[in-house]
Amino acid sequence: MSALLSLRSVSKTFGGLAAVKSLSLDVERGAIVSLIGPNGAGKSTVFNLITGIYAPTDGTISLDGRALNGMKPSAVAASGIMRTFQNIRLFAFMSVLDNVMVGRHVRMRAAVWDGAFHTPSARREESAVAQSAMQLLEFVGLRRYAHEWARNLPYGMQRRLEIARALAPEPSLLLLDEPAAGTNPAEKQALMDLVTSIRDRGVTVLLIEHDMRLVMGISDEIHVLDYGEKIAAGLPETVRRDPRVIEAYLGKGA
Amino acid sequence: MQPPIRVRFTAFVGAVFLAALGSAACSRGTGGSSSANGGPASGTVIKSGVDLPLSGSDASDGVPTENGAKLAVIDANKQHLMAGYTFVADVLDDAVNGVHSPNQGAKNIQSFASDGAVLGVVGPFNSNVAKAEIPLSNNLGLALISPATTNPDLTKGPPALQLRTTNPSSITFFRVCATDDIQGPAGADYAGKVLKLRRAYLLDDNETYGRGVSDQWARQFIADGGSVVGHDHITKGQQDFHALLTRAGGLHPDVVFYGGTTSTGGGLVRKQMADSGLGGTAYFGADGIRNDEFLKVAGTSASDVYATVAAINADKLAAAKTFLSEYQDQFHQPVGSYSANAYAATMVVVHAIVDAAKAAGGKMPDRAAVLEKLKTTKGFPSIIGSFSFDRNGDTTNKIISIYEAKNGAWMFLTQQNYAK
Amino acid sequence: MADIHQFFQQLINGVALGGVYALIALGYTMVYGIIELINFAHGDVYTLGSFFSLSILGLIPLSHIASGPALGLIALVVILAAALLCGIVGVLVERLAYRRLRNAPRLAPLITAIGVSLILENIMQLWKGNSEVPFPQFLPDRWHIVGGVKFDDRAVLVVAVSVAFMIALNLFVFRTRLGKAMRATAQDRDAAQLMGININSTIAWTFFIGSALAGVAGFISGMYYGTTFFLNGYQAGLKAFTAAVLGGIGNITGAMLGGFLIGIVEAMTSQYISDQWTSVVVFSILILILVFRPSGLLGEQVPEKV
Amino acid sequence: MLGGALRRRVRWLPFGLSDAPLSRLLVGVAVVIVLAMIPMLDRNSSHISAFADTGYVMILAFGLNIIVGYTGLLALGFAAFFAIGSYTYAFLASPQYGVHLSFWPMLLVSAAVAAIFGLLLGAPTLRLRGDYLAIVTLGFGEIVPQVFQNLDKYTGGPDGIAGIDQPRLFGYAFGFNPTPYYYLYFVIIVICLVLLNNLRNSRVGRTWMAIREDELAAEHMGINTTSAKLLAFSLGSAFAGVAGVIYAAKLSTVSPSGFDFNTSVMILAAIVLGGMGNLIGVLFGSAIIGLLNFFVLPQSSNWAHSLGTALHMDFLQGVDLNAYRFMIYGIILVLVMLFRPEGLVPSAARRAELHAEQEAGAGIALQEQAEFGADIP
Repeated sequence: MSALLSLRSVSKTFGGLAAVKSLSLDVERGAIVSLIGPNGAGKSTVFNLITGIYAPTDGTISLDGRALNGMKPSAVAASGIMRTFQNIRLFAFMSVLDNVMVGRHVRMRAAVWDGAFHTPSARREESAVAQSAMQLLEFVGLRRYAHEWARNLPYGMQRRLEIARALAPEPSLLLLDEPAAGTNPAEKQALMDLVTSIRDRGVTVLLIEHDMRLVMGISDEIHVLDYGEKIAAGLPETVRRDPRVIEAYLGKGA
Repeated sequence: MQPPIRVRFTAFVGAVFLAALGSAACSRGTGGSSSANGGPASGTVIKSGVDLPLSGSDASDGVPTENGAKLAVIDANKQHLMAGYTFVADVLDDAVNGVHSPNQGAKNIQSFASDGAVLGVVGPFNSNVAKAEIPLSNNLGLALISPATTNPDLTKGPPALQLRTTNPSSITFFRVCATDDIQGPAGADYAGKVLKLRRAYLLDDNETYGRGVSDQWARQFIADGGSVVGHDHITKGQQDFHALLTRAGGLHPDVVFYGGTTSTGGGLVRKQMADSGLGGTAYFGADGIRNDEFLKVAGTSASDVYATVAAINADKLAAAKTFLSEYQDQFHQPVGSYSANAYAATMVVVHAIVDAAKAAGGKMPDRAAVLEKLKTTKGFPSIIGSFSFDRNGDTTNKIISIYEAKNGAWMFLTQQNYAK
Repeated sequence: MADIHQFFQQLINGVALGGVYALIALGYTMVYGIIELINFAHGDVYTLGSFFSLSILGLIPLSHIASGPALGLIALVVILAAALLCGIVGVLVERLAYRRLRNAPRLAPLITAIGVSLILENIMQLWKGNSEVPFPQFLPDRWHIVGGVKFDDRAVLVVAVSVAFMIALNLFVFRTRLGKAMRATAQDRDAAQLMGININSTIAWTFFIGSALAGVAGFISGMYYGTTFFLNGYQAGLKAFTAAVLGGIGNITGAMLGGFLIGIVEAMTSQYISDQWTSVVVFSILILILVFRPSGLLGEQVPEKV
Repeated sequence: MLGGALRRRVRWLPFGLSDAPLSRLLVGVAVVIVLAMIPMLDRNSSHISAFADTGYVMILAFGLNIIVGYTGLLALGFAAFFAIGSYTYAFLASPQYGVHLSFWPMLLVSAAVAAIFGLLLGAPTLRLRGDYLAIVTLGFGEIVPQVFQNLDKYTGGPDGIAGIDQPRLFGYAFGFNPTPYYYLYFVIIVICLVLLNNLRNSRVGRTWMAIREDELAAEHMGINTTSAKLLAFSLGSAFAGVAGVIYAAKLSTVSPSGFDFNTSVMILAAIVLGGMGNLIGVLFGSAIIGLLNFFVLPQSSNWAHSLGTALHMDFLQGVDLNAYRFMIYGIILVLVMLFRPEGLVPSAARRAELHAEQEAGAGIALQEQAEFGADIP
């Protein structure tokens, strides 16, 4: 069985600076794969390449065998890849429920006149989407805040809302960009459980994370980037013991 | 559990609408405008609407004209033309941002029409405003008597017919001034035959009046043996004419004709001619620039400037002596080109109302009756001479006077009656 | 031959008009460079400059002064006074209307700026009325003919004054400490603050200088046209803004270049196309530049942060 | 019990009206009845005319609100689309070309023409940054009236087009009587309100607001932001087209000077004052601006003049508050942006309802926040 997402010798240079150098990477269906590395290693650039913010200078990116190169972010999302952002980007002055419903828009069909006249089909669609959104909020534990403004949620909940929003269109691949940043230990544990149960729903997860305990605890596979290059990959235990990884994180002579 | 705030909001919505309603109801009947009448109002009020440009650059045309109309109302009340009734001039400004506006004129006519006490309107001053107002006055059956609009298309031929959208056969627009098919040629004759000018460059503001009068002027100028070296339009609100006038300078005219008003650029053009090498070239215009605003804006450049006016010079008329002295006493400012015309126009309306009332047995007449009386005006004696309205609503009294700006003042040169 | 003369004659008209636009454009560009705000009220500060000049001239018994040098001195004093007053207005506007909104969503200060513009216009209307106000013509009317092309002292004055102030501004921005602080703040406000630069006073100075230049433009345009009008700043401001965009907004040299180019475009449109279409041509240039080359002629493309 | 009944929804109502609780429907119906009675209570037709003219401010504000309030695109030359709508009607229903099409279909035709121009302007420019877009639209707003002014052979130049046809309905001619126009505006505004409220709570409405809140995130949610923005732009312009037709018909004349920057500012002031993105707010804002513009200021000048006559104070005769109405708009724009950026009518109702449904002490720090995008009661 071929990998769900595969990057083949992907490079990205900004001016003369190589942010990602000839990176190849496979994410198997149903796995939790982590991308780690020190700050500035190019992890977020990889996400931006996958989601279409940047076009790769070289190489190919494909989902389920279909090339994503040159697609706009909205087209990438429509093809089944959803993401969260390192610095949370919610729709602040919209309700929690509306945020999740926007996530589902790719799969909705109602046009302007449907919306304006509340046609029966639009109404059915609307209530079905609202219902599934409520279920997702239940899933991430935010159901009771469904009608609150997104911006009024505390930080940890905003992280979870972003995840719920990304899950709304039932993506095949979910990209999580440092979901544990700024959360406390209890929240971290809950987050680990959440990510595992997302995988159990059949969504493949690609994760950027700094928190080693979390990464080691849930990943099926880990890829380590340093200066835009992959320096190690494999099972958590293998990566943990890799001398190049230790060097990259702790510096030479450590 | 009822959320209290919703109740408050509902109450708020209700309160605001009630307040709006209340204010509407309370202010009913206060739609009166600035008014002038001799002494305290007594008896029933009959209004003559006055629609003129009264602010900005156009005020120097509009205000003296307004004064003329107000004076007529004062005199009419003094003469007790109609027992039990008082005449009031209901004045509205049709200038927006200091320039006459057809839209505002149309709005003003609608507000006059909505006031049952308004039986006729004196105005407007500008032909393009009249063009917007005539279809309304035609539809509403409200008489419009202009002291100063000179474009012939407002009353004559197919273009005029087109303006009478509702009742093509009924005339509701009258005027007491001559028209540009006379004013233009009269000016051109003076420029060609008296001043011996040969090469004319034409500039107009592209409005009904400006375009019309410059075309009429040019036709006669060519007929008199002159030539037109160029004809351009300017844009309202424009400040910089250097480039345009430089181009005109390259055509070597010996006279620049400006068709338009001071408010659309007549003064600025004259002022900037000097900067573009046209300082020594004569400047010719029509009644749109024969005002004090032109002298103010053009400053030291206001010489070698000629302008026609489609009305008689009241200073020369014995019948206007009392008018002139009363005007001075009342307003302490010089009369304008059309002050006397406005006085006459207002008097025509007032007398039409009085005659219609007599016919109705002393009751307040309706607008249709006033209109009928106006249509049949014959040999009406006025301070600008006796006149009738022809079948188009034009005065039979067609006088053009010519002025020259010299040392910061307008000097009267000559006048002639073109009535056949 | 005549055609060539016409061309150069129009070039002079265009350069004179362009000098006014360039001076106004500098204020737009400096303010935009430092706080990314299109200071919509800037055009009205320019008109305010001509109104201030008018009032100051009214205090001077011009008819009693005959000699050339004395008149030149008066001109200089009036320019500086108008610049100072406009500068103060600019600083006040920034302090009262814009500072609170420095970190608000972008549209908020832009809407405020439109409001300030309307308020300034109406204050001028209250002050001098809503018709053309004549400007005293106290400089002698002297004509020069160079190679068949005629121009008078006022055209020389406009070009000389605008160029002189542009040179002064360049020296100021690139040679003085405050100029450096302004450039640093424009680059990165937070970093500049960390380096010990007082952001508030730097921004206030930017407004002061930009508005003072608009004041200078107000004076010279009053001298050049001989009249002024309370709504003049709206169109002139938009055209100067077009100039700033054409040159590359945020770029001081670009603003000057853009100003002269727009002035010349206007004059040439008037000569070779039609005077009626000058505004349409200028605003079409604005739209085309923004759509196809938002960085302008001299600006650099700045990618938006993701 | 009564509270419960009032909160119940009436299932059989069409057009999404059933989504609102009974209490709100009752308030709505009451307001509609009161407003519908105004022409019977106040028989001064110049007042009715002023109220009717407020209607076009409202329709324009609805349109601009889609663009600025919902989608967050600052359009400064909105009057251009108003002009395009007016002139479209003027060309096809006046002596200008001798064409006299019926008023009613022209409402849709002008809306479509304005929408097409919205698309033409929007397609190349909507990818521009916010303030650049503002300036491009401003430039467009300058160009359109100039073009109408300069193409005098076709448009009547600065004089515009006079003698525009007026609507007839089942043989009844509207003429220059303001009352039928009042009701026409009234009906159209009520329809707009219902449809816009539906739209706001639909997929399209949420898409617009998502773009306003965070365009990049919206893009990553699979939203084609370009086409959503184009839709907002052209739909908003279509409202201006509709307003233009009624405006031109009621006044029976159009001229370029009626569509300058000041008109755009008036509409912007209306939505800023009421609260951008909030339908009821926009309605209130445009009502206040419209009444100020057509009713209060003209009247107040008269009051000042009458007072001047009565007290023999000549300076009061010269007072013309109308000329200073843009001073008032300017002050409104500045004060609202500085002190109350959410506008006058934040939707307290919706928030109150939400709070009532939450258990006390839910652990959320509620801040008093500006409420863009609030709901209609």
